[in-house]
Amino acid sequence: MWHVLTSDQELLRDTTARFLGDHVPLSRQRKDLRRDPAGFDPSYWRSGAELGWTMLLVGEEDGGGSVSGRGAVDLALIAYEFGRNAAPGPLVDCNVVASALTGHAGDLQKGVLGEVLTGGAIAASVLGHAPWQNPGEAAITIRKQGDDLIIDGTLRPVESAKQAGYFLVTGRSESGMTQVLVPADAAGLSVTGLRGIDVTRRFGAVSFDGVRAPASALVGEYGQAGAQVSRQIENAAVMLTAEAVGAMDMAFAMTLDWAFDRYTFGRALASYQALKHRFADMKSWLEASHAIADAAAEAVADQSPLAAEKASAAKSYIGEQGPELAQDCVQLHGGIGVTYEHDLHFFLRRVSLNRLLYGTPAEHRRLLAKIQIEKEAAA
Amino acid sequence: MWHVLTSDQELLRDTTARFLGDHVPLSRQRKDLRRDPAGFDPSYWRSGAELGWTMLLVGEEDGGGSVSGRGAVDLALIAYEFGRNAAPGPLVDCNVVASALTGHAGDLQKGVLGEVLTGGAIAASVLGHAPWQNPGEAAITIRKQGDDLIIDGTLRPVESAKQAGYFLVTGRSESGMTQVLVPADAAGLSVTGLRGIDVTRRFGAVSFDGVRAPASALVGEYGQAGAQVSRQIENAAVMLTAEAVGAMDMAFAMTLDWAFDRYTFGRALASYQALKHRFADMKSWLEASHAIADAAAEAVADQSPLAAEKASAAKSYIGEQGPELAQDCVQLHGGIGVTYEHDLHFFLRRVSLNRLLYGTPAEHRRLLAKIQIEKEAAA
Amino acid sequence: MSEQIESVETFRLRAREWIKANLGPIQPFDLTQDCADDEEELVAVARDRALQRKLYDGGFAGLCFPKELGGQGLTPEHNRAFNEELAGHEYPSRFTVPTFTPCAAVIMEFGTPEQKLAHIPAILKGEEFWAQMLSEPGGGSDVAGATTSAVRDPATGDWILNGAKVWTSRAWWHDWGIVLARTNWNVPKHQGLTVFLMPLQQAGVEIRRIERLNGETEACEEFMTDVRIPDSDRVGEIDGGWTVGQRWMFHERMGHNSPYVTQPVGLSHGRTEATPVAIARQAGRIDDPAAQELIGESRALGLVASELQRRLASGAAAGKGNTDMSSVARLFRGMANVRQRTIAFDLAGAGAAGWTEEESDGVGVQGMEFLMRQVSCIGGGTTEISRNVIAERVLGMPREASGDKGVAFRDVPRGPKRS
Amino acid sequence: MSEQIESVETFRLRAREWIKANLGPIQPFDLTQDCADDEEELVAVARDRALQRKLYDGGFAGLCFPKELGGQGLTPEHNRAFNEELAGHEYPSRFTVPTFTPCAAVIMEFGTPEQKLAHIPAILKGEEFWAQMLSEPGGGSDVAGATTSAVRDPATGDWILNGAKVWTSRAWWHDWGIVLARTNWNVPKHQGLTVFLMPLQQAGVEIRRIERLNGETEACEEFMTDVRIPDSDRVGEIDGGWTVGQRWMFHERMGHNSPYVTQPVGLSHGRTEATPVAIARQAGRIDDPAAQELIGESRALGLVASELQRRLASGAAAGKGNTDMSSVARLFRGMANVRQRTIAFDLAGAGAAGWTEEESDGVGVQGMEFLMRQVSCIGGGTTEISRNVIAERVLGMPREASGDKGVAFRDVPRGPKRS
Repeated sequence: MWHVLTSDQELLRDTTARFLGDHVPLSRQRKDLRRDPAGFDPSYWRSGAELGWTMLLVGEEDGGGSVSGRGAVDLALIAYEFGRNAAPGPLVDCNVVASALTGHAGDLQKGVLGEVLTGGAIAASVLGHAPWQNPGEAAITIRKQGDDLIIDGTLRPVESAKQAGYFLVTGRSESGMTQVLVPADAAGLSVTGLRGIDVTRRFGAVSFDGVRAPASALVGEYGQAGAQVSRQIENAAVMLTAEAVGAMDMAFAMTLDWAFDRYTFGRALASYQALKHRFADMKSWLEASHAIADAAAEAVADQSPLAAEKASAAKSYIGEQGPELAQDCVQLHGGIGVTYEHDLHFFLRRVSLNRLLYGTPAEHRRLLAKIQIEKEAAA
Repeated sequence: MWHVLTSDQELLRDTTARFLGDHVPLSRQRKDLRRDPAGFDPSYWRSGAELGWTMLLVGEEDGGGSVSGRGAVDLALIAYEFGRNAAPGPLVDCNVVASALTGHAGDLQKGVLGEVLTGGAIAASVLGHAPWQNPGEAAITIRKQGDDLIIDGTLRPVESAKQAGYFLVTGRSESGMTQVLVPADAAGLSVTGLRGIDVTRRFGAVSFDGVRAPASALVGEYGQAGAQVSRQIENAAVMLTAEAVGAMDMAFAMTLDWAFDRYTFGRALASYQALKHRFADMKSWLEASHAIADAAAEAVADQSPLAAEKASAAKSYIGEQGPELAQDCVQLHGGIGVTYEHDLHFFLRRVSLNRLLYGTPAEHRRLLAKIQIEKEAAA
Repeated sequence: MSEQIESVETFRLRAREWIKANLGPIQPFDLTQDCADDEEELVAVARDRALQRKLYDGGFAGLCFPKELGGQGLTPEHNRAFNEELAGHEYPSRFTVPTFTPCAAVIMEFGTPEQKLAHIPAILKGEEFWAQMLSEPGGGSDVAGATTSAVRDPATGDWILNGAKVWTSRAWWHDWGIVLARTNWNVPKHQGLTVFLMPLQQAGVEIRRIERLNGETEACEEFMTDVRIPDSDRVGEIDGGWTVGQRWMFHERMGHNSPYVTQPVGLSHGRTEATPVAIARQAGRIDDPAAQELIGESRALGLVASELQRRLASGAAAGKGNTDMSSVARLFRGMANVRQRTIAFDLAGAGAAGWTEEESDGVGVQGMEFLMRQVSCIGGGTTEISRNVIAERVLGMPREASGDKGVAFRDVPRGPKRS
Repeated sequence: MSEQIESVETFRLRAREWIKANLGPIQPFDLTQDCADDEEELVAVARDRALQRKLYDGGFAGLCFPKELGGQGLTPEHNRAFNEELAGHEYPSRFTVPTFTPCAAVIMEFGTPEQKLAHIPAILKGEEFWAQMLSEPGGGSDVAGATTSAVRDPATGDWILNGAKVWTSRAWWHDWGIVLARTNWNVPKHQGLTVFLMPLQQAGVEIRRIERLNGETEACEEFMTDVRIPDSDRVGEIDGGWTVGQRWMFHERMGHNSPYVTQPVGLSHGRTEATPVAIARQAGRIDDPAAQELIGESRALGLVASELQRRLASGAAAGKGNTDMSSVARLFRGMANVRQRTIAFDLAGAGAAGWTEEESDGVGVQGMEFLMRQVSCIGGGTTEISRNVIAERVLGMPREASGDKGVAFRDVPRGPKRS
């Protein structure tokens, strides 16, 4: 993360850090929260919303606002603390949906945005058609029937699917990518809970069987959602990579301590050159991850021409090196690294999960190639 | 290579090793051979043919024969020595063509085979359509016109293209993969010499502009050459990987010596744990490469059901790890490793080139996947 | 004792008949030893005791153990024939490792006549499950650096044991353990160790289950507080424990290949796993060339790994290379497994984030398998140790400096967090 | 000397006018310094001398060197403004590194008034090209382990130099060199070194070209035999060479960012290279998803590398981290380059095996680029050294034991193949 912050940003970050440390320490996650159906208390999420967790990508006219004028940067600071604490809660999805809804005139959209802003409701993104897919690969289709929209298909994983009150559904229509806002209790919509690799984050499979929504539930134009979906994915990439960097920092720090504290054959692990060189490699990955995560957040906040590329570079690089770093930390710990005797696994889970969400490294590399091919064709 | 050989095999191998050491030592390659248009003297190749270099895949009825009854295994022993000496000469292509021609009744085929067996002529394989390609990706097409065959297209790289008297051309016809034997002086055939990454092996681009051949020049049935091409590639993979293992052995051995001899900061390089661990990794790649190269040679010699898979496993694994090992050896040597002050680069060139010929690692992985997908569909 | 040994072929026929008449088909939990919960596991343990007793009563327990200790006094060839006949049949899988080897093997090699009589027949009758207690919390790869201490009570000659051991598989229902303990702190580390036999289910031994990140709890940690062990339960010389320990680890490496182990041939251990092809197909990526490259890479690694094993075996048979070459296989296997797990994870894509209760393999579980991937580079000696062995003992490179060579163990630096 | 310095903006306008009137457009050989053959290279060298003289005569040579030494006595800001105005124009590229920095910079910092007067004006007039002679054959990363010896002639006070240096870029046409030599073998290695100035083109210096595997011969090796150097050409204290050497290496690392260096901004060094997209297209693989993943990976690494540079610069500006953090960038850049070269090689496929004389980039040459790939992990300090620096100086891990600490240099183990 950044070497220099404004005092407002430091306040935002420190408040969240303190709050997470108080409410969802790893000791609590290890015991009760991991068995909690949602992974957190509703009051935790509402208090977080009061701290500003869901407002940073929302326009002031809608009741949102950032502390630095660069919402994605401020949000990255919060996500980083989520990573350091392996904290629960649908931070990514609620912000993605909030960013999609801000500026919309419709009553439904305004109402849901209001609930998400207060933390009173959870909204999840159902990315049934992604920019790295060919139309034929879309998991969800949306078509018109009279004035209504009909949604079909199944997607997994969807975060907090069992807890969500609303879904922002992205699907393929014959005119192109389309987004619709659907309440969780819509007829034909069903959710199956999943077991997952993170301890306190919950996922589900969401099925749409001829789910009907009015045209007023559209978010953006019918068939014209491509650009807004790309921006949502950029915002998600900023949060997911900032989280991952926080988790990598923690994993690395605890492994470095371990290397100094542990002695084998009468020498500290930290004195063995083969291990020293692996720490040096990890340090270079870690610094590089900080650098590209920060750059992505800035570019997305500023809507720079390189925003998509930097977001995809961050998502693919950190998606690859985050888990590699965490696995190296496991290796250096030995067997204890994959047990509940130690906290390392919380961070391994976080970076591994974040690698998968909103596009894997391979998928973001394909996106980068697409952009590069277009550029060089134009040049 | 094998831990145990018959005394006949040892004799074959040792004779070739001695011959190569006498005739094409690195000291000679470093000076005159690297500037020689062919990379070797015609007499060198004829003497090699007398030692048996081109006969091992040829049936006894055609004047060939092996020393152990397993021609591909015997040939692997020779190829291994080629690798250890970074020796010049079209060993792979002449044997591929010889294996394709043996057992054929046609006069042309018998004549060319005879010349290849004595080393009097060089024959090269022009793989204008490979099993890992879709038909649309074929570089060379072959079609019927009356009784004749018309060949079009360009392929590079082709080994010893400027020296070859004959080309075994593989192309796509509307009925499937087809092979035709064409003399180098055929009308419409042209060869452009290439500069290449190996010092003493020469390559060219071969172009066919409506080259006409009689039906009697077919090798195998028109449109039915798929299986024989696969077998030729398996044979090539055996030779190329055995060569690569020889080159890897040499690169590893000279780097290990270097590590014992060189002192930095008052200690032998060999005493630094970070380097020791890299040598251990290299040793594991080296042993694994020996193992799969040997297994591929045996399976191909025995026409075992796993021959294609083991050949592709060898080609892809060694194609990947051979250059990685050689590059690590360069790194451990420092700047001198990429100069003519040292012999390491001969082996780096050899493994890097062999990675590319007759299918890259990526291409052989796709072949392996194809086989695996078929197997699991059948199961 | 000069009686004639039954021929392998006669024995084989007799075994075949007995097995058909007495043993049912193999059960899934024979393969994985995984049970849904502790209750079910205790049922399986009881069934293994009964099965072992059945073998004993039928005259087929401990084929390579001597007759006077309840075994059959036969040869490894007889054992192999029996294992071949056992193929597809149920068997007492929980006795194989570590009870028969390394534990019974160590007692056979170093035990007193009284110790052998006390335990070998009991094991063969299915009455005693044995655990090996070698690793210690924080001990890492340095097994000989054990700090569990045994102090002699001058009054009785008994030993008083204090300390902790870890990674003991399923110790919570085992009966006995063999323990490596430190009896002399004033000599270098290899010279002050002693091995003891110890009942596990007693007041002074607290057994704690260790939960792995995937929810598995088979590994245990044992805390010993003033456990009294009579000198008659000492194995080998006082302070001669490293002599025992080295053979102990040899018997451990033998594992399921030990002649003491009775189990059907052709077992495929572990759960049946989804293949890369199946994962790619389920993820809808079977036609993607990038996915195909991953499938092919995984397949190639599998072929290379088994050919490497074959090469090392043939090298050993030909007297080429030294025994430390096995570290090459260990290193390769660890790294190849890590790569194969990662490939499966990549093939599964976003689907690896979660799975339903019903799915036991396929795309979903690749996430959890990925989280556990380093286990193949840690368990049974880390890949770091294998790299040291290869560099130093295979390639002959200089040994690492150590802080414990020739130093009285009490003076060996042990770092801020260890006593 | 209290005269007023010209404002940067006035200077900029004056420079702009002069450059337009006097300098032509930038030439390809300004960028790569590559010439078709030696003859052509000597023509380029003569042209650089003339260009440097033109700058001198125009009053624009050595902007940050003092006026009394032939420079302009201006500030780094003036130099930056001049470099900006120089964009797109020809310039004497062969003077930048190593002549201006580290060589002239070292003379400025440690030279006597006489040495400065003898050489700085000559350099600024284009009369002297300087080489740095630091590395030695077999010396590897241990620069302070130099064994080139300088022995004092008691009769004359001159020094007699014997030994060899290596990796000296294009030494064959350079005029002078600065040399690190050993003057005392009875003290630890850092305490017995001395730096000298030495004319390169003389009988006692044999210069040999080193051919790289790609045919390039810019690197040289110099063998010194009884080269006589007057004590007046000694730089810094006798046996104080490491003090000079450390600053020497600092000035070397500054490279093209040094205020002593005049060159147009916006230079893209090295040859123009085919992009991954261009290579994939030429290889017919642009629509292959696996090729696209490689293209994307290469692009991502490029973006990450430049953001890492930016982060480290901002960290340094904010006073976070120490100066050794630059090793993080060095390590990352080396590894990223290796990966990018390998990606290009993979995208090229079999076509990388050969190329025609006419092709200067594209698929064919990726083979040779691949063979040279480790250069990015060797040149300018190996990645192994950078890993040591990161571990020990950034992360504070224990230093490696060394065999030369506190030992008289003559007693330091140097192995079987070195004297």
